Amino acid sequence: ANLVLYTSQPNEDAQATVDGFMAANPDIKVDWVRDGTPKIMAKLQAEIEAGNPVADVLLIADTVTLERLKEAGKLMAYKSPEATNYDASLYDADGYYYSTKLITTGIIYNTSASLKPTSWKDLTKPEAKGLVTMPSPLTSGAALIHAQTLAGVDGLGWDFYKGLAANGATAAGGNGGILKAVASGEKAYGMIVDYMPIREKAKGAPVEFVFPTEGVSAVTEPVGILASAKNADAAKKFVDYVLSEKGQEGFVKLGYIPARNGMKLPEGFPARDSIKVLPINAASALKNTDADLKTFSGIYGSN
Amino acid sequence: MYGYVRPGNSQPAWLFPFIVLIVLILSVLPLARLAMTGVAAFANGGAIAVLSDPALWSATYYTLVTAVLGTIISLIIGCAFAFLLTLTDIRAKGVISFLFVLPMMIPPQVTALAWVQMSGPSSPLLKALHIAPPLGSPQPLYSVGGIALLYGVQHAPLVYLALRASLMSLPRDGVEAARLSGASSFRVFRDIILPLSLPGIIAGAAISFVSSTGNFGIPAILGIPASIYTLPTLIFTKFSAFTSRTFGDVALLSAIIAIISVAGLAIQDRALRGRDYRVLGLSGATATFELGYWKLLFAPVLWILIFFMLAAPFFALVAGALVPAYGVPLTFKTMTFQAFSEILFTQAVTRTAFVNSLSLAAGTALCLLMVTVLAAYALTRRKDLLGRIVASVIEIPYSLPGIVVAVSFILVFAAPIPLINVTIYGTVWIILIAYLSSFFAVSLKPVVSAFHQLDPALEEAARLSGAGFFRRLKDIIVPLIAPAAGASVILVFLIACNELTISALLWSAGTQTLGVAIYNLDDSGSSDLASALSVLVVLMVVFMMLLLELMAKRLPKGVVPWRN
Amino acid sequence: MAKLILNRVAKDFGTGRAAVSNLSIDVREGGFLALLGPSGCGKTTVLRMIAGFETPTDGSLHLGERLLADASQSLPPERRNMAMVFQSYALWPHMSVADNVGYPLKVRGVSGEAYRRKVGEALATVRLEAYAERRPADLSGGQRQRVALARCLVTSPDVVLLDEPLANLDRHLKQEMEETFREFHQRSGATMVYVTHDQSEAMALATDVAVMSEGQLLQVAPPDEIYARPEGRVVGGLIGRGAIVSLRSPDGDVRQLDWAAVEPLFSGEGGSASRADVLVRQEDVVLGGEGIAATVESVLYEGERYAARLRLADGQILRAFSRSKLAVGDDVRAMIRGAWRL
Amino acid sequence: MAKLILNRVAKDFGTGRAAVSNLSIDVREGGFLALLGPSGCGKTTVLRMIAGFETPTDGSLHLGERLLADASQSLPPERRNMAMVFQSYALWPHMSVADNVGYPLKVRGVSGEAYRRKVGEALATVRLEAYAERRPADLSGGQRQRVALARCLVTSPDVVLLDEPLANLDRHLKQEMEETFREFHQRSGATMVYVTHDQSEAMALATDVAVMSEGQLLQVAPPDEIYARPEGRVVGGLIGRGAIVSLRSPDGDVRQLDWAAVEPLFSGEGGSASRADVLVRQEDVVLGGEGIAATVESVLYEGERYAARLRLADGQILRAFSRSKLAVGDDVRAMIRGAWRL
Ligand SMILES: Nc1ncnc2c1ncn2[C@@H]1O[C@H](COP(=O)(O)OP(=O)(O)OP(=O)(O)O)[C@@H](O)[C@H]1O
Ligand SMILES: Nc1ncnc2c1ncn2[C@@H]1O[C@H](COP(=O)(O)OP(=O)(O)OP(=O)(O)O)[C@@H](O)[C@H]1O
Ligand SMILES: [Fe+3]
Ligand SMILES: [Mg+2]
Ligand SMILES: [Mg+2]
Repeated sequence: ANLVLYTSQPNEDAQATVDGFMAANPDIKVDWVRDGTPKIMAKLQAEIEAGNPVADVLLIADTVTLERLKEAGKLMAYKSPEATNYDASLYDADGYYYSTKLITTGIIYNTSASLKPTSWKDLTKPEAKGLVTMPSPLTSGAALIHAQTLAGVDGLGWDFYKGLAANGATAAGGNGGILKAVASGEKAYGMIVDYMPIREKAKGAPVEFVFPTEGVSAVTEPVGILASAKNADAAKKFVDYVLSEKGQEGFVKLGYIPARNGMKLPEGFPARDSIKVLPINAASALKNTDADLKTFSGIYGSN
Repeated sequence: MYGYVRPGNSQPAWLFPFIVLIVLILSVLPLARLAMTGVAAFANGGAIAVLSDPALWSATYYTLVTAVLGTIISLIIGCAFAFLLTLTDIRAKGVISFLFVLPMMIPPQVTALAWVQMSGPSSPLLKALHIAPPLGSPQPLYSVGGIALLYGVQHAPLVYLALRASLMSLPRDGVEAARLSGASSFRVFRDIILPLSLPGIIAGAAISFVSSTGNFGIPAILGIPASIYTLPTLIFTKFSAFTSRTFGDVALLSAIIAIISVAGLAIQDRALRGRDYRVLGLSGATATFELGYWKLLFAPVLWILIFFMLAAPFFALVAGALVPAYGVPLTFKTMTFQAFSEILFTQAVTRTAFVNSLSLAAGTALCLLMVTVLAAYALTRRKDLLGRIVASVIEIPYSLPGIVVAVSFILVFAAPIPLINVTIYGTVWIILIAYLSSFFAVSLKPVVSAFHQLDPALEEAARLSGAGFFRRLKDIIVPLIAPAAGASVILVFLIACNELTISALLWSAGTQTLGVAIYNLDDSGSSDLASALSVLVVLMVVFMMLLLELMAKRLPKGVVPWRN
Repeated sequence: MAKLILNRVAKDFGTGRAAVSNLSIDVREGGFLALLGPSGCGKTTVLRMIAGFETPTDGSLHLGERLLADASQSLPPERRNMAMVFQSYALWPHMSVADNVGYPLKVRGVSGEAYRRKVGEALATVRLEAYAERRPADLSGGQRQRVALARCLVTSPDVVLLDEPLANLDRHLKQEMEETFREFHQRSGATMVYVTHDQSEAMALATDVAVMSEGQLLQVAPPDEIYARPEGRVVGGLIGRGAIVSLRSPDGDVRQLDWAAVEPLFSGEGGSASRADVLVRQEDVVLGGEGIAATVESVLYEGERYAARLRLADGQILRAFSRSKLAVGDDVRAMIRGAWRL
Repeated sequence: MAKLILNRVAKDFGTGRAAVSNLSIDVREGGFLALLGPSGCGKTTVLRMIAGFETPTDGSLHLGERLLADASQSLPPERRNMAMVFQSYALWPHMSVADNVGYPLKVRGVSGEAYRRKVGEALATVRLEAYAERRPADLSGGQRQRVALARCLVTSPDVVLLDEPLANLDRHLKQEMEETFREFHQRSGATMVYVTHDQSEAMALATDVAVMSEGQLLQVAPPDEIYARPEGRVVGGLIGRGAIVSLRSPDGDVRQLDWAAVEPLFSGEGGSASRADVLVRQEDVVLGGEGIAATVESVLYEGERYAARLRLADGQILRAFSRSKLAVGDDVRAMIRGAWRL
């Protein structure tokens, strides 16, 4: 049977990744399904519940989600030889999942906006009153990680979110919506994952992306093999591929920051070491997820 | 003894059991499977915790309020169009009703976004009028009212189609008798036409209400920014967290939606009781009211509504497809057909999606037509409790968000089907079955209300002619309810063509649908491609509707809803 | 073909008043039964039970040996090989006149030349050849009724049910159609049940006349018998024209009374002290120089003759015909050729 | 109230044959016009034009000075203050019987006690008090027709249009209803136009009878006149019962022929060589020992008497009544009391 990949990468990116893998492994055919993380998870959960998970490999969202799967015993441990080229914080010590890239969350602003923000704190300034929007952690995995990350930073914390709320910021939907809101001028500033505004800016959209001085949060789109994988061998080859230099170059071409050490950055990004990635502990983030969601909802009034 | 039937039963003995079987497969099986999983998830407690969560109750409240308001709005718009277009001498009826059916083809998210833009600070329209709110002003559509308004706009065509079918069978002489009694046009309308078309109106209201309780796209875009969660959006968030309780939560939330829609149906049932307004003798020739000077008022109102419901979102789509990037102002210089050429000639998925969606939609519409006519026949002739239960069970899947339906079907079909040992999961068949389940209610409503208006003597005459069940179904009943059947087929086709959430979970390689393709493009930031594809879908539908128009002469009278 | 038997049939719609109760009639094989009765007495309901659209709440219906229906089971209409003209016509609005008429043939698999010929013939009998391609909605009331007739007679049904089939036709067509029925009846030997309000129709066509009232059967008899010897006030009043007067009971068991027998009763001389209802037919009242004194109370012109209502000295009413014009208030003398004690 | 004038009215539905053409009638103020004619001749169409549901394709309609409609404009029905009984009843299925009847009152703003009283009275006249709360669907055909009647008579319309309003009623009710119409007509003074197939109804009620055929008006005259002096074969055949025979033209300009004038014509002796249509009414044929020889061709029992069809030696047909039973094939002799040259 074909190798089945469930991914939340955008369509074209998923296609490119799969094409690259199949070129490197001509004997393996890949069927892939892509959707937003919540839907992929719903599908996967239902399959697991029905006793017949179809997927072999997951390439989705963030380490928190995979950590959850790992704890539920749904993942298979595999020690990839490529792991040596990765920062230890970017993969699971037991080999259950490996980060593949860094998707950071920074600030987007409309080029016609009066204020050019450089730090998170700028968003709480009076000039930005009512003009800030952000994805909701309830919809976007990246947004949840982002909130949990900033909440743990000294000087920001939940107080920062409270300040934003007091300044009229809204929390809405996913990242795509933020891009549209800011690009269309409905809002002036937003929190958003890096690649979207950078790509759109290249196409001419009136937006600018900023890596704030305090640092950015990052999700790492980890790859993992399901414990129930029917094509475990092919799945392992897939993991090796996305971690390999070739696989990582593919991500760079698509405009992502690669997770592997010693890679070039895609165009439009500042140098890798100028990007300060704020740390997050997957295990504790997982433990606190429910509480954090409640806190966030408490601030933004939703459930 | 052979050939005898129980008294009071004009239907073949197998008919009702057959309908029950279909309903078991399409509705009961997946729902029961979900409920089982839910119960298992709650086996070690937890239901209380969920039930005591205030979020649940505020979502229930918002679901109800938005659905009720939305239903009212869709009733107002849909009824206005149906009455004006079927009963009056307003000009350009054909064109208007043709256009009025189209908004259903524009995904709700697109309509919502278009409206947000139209009413927001960057609205070209408001800017031109110099009344655009300043950057950062609160968006008025991010509110209960906004959600309800969009529900209303989105579902008005459903009301229109359901009501039109029932207006087609108004008795002409009854209207004339009222006029001769001295009743003005308005009184005739209020005293005769309105009550006689009530079954159609109620059917439309029920479809609209049930669609609203299950809608995800609109509250997702308009509700979440204002922290207004409805049950479908709440369910959606539950799926993003993978916990052992997910299924329990989802089953519980789904149950609440089901209860709401069944309650809505019970109200409908009550409202319909004693309104078995069989039209006696001949009917069909519809009454025409002369509007006179009122035309000057009504015609512009209809066109303005069409503009906001169809033209504005459609132009937003076109504009979105022609700009090189989001937010770039559209001028002749910036305009590019890049997106269209990419979609048409490069993206392999386009063709697959068109083929899949068209065959799924056509398959669903036709299968449902057959089942629906049988079911409507069986259900209108059966007034007992069992009949009512079956009727409500049919409604439930449509009232649930697509994601729940999809999950239920995955639960049922992910493993090979026992006995025959075939896996349909991952094939188009599972999508087809899920569509059948979900749109059964849509297709049933107009047909049932048509049956309510049928003079029973017409069928009796056919029976006495010796026509057995299928024979009279084909020769007499179906042609007589053709307007409703046509409405039903077209409704289902249009909705299925554009469907997203069900297929989003059920598709796999090679079985993408148009909805999935558009959503995926949009979600990955290629909103230009998504818009281009949406524009193509709308054009395709227009094209098909034109084809239908050409064939209209060969179809039974009244089938094509934009023809009089 | 076989005997049509209604055995203690009842139908209650649950309105508190039974529409039909305890009705037993045998319609002999190939018989032609006319059902007469006031509006709302249950005639249509009886036809609908025979056709199978209503199941009796009690009793049973048989066609020969074959059970048609009882309270617990029922043969569906499409298997009864009957035909019916509905009071509301029940034409199919989506079919042309020709298709309406031809449908029962089509169902029976008749097609091609035979089909066209039969439809053509049926349309010709009702004089609607020219309207074959019209839709029912574009026809006049009488034309619709004729389409319903043609549809009913196009096949060879065992039982033909006619619910006031000629109510909307003019005298000429009515006569022609009566002729058609008679011919059809003779040719096909079908059992016919014919509901009508017009008793001259009933008399002219039927082999038996049944009179109903308030869901009950009052009398069944051949036309001449029921005319000559009606039982009870209702039948007496419904069949033929005349007046019912209350007189002293004639002596003995005679019912058919001649002038000699009647005169003393009117003058209050003969008979016993108890009173009896006596039916005096309109044609049996001869106006002339002698007889009972009466005043003309109202006169209706009928073309052929005048129909007069006469008031007797004791206030009772008689009805009479007159070839010559009468004026209201005229004093006349009436002789009674014959009368019938009810 | 005023004169109702139809002035060269025509209606063409575009079927190739005009439904009504070139029709002019004046119905005098408070008149009662009966419209007679074969099925499909355009009677309903005339009523519908008077009511305003169809606009004439040519000609004009006036009520007194007021233009009702011509080919280019039309007063809407609701402003004509007319009432109509539809051939199809046109009851509103969603209203109870009482609401159906009371609706025209409600529209005119009548309410409270007056409303209830009037509705009650109207229902009482048609004997449907007990059915006030039923739905039309649960009524028998005749009951529906009576509801339509009650609705028509409940207000005080200027013009009342009746389209075969008694077709589905039994003799008794019919008589009562005729009485009701007469009373209503006298009391209200409304102009009434009454379509019927039953000419005895027409004769009994109308002040004028109009006969139509194929969309054309053939004759308008008071009932006795049209009976006595019909113009042309169609009217002669439609009004009254009888036979039209073709005889040698009688000499001179006489039209009313007695036995002395008729006998030579039958024996082929008198008259000129050209031939004329002569109407011989059924009641004017006296069977007895002398007269023209004929054979009985068919006999219909009518209760009151037998109606016989006689064949003359030359093959022509006569119709006659007989109080005694005749057998087919009997040779009889017929004397003709009177005849009318058409
Ligand atoms: N809507 C219509 N379209 C076309 N032809 C029609 C329409 N209505 C009536 N006709 C035709 O016009 C002619 C006159 O019809 P109308 O209903 O006036 O007849 P009528 O005299 O009332 O007959 P009846 O006694 O049978 O009711 C008929 O030949 C009929 O077929
Ligand atoms: N569906 C029904 N529900 C309740 N009552 C009914 C129904 N159909 C008929 N009835 C009642 O049953 C009685 C008999 O009705 P039926 O139609 O048999 O009368 P009918 O003799 O045919 O009268 P008509 O000569 O007026 O047509 C009437 O009083 C009628 O009101
Ligand atoms: Fe994601
Ligand atoms: Mg009846
Ligand atoms: Mg007519």
